[in-house]
Amino acid sequence: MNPTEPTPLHLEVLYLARLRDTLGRSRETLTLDGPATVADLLALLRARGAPWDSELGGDRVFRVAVDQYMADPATVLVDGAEVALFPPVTGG
Amino acid sequence: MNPTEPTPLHLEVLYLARLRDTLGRSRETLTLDGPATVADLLALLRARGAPWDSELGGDRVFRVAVDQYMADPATVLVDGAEVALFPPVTGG
Amino acid sequence: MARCHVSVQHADFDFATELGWLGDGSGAVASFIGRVRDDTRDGVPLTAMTLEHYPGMTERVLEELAQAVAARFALDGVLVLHRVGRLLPGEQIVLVVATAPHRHAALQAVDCLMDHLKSVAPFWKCEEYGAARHWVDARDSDQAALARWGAL
Amino acid sequence: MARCHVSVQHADFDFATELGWLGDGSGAVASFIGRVRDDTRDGVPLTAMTLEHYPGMTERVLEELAQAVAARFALDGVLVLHRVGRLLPGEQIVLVVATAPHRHAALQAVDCLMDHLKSVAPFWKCEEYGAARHWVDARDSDQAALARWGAL
Repeated sequence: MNPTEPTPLHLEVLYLARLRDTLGRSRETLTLDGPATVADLLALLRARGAPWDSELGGDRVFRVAVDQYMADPATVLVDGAEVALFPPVTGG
Repeated sequence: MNPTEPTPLHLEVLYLARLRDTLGRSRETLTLDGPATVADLLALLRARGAPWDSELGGDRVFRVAVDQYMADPATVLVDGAEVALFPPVTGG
Repeated sequence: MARCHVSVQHADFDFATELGWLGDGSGAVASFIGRVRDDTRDGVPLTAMTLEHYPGMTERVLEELAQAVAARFALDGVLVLHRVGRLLPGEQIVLVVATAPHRHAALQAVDCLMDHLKSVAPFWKCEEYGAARHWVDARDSDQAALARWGAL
Repeated sequence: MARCHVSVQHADFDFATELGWLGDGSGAVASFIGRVRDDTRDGVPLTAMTLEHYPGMTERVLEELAQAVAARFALDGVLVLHRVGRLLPGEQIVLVVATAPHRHAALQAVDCLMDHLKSVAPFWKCEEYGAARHWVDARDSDQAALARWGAL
């Protein structure tokens, strides 16, 4: 396979707790051109405009988990990944 | 009352835990010439010889309570006082 | 090897029953129970608190935490039990128990476990004051508490 | 004003029942239970442990400790329960519970209370290994632990 050619990534994106309420959905399936990172996914979501751009940008603090492990903007996404977006945790 | 004249002090002396076993008694009533301190009482007990002199002297560690408050050699004894002798505590 | 037991559940828990998981051979048993506080907000008493979590990730994170803390403090056993769903004031939310040969290890383990749980386990609290609902914000003090322990 | 409850007793205790003394209004409940360990000495297993105390002084010391620790850590409640008499391996010896609005105060209070109890409350342990009896010696580490807290 040619690494410069885009390959489609099918992602299951989850929105949890406050983000589910403000973004109005609990999950969706997205397809990105790969290779892509968490930062690429976030850019795509912010491009939807309000409330996406304010909830996932600016000074709002949120967390990302990829396949149930904490991730950061540089984390590489693989086809079939489960990406969860949620606020800082408040259990205990 | 003339402070230089001895006044009798009646003391209830208790021996607890290991000291009760090694000294062979749990309590006794003693009369001392007052005024007297804890140090005076201990000197009187040590003068009985073994095992008193070794258990209450040398490098054996023990504690004294007077009327159920922790005391030290300088604590002044009053008539009717309850004096307890015991090893360092090991509860909890 | 320490016994570790982790559970995320709707049902309430009983301390004595849960302690049974850890046996009675250890001299020291330290524990922490977190409960829904009798809070008020602008004069309105708290009606309920809903605990949401991320199924799958929660259990894994708690299991890893329990194992790491057990190793660090040489515990005999660890128990971590966290409830989810809607809870009323006074209800129990979380139970953490550590058993060890000595008391300081057991107490420190509970302290360390709670600090980590509060910062890394994917649970969220949503409070209800009458008709008003609001998500509880994370506190900076939780991050500061975590920093006390270094890497697990 | 914190609720304080102190007891020196022969009977065993039940955690949930004792917790009832402190009500359910506090968010944080920290506790410590000390139990008779499954020890061995020269290959002989521990048969029993007898807890002796100085009646009257014990209750006063525990009451003063509970009050002092409650004030220092701004607790909602404190429970101190210590058994006396002959206990078998695995049996509960002591229960300390602190309730507070927040977890660090509750956990620190339990730690502080146990350190003081171990050094100032007039209890003594006598172990039985088969036919051999021996009084447990106080440990220097208990004095060192106490020094962490300064004056109560």
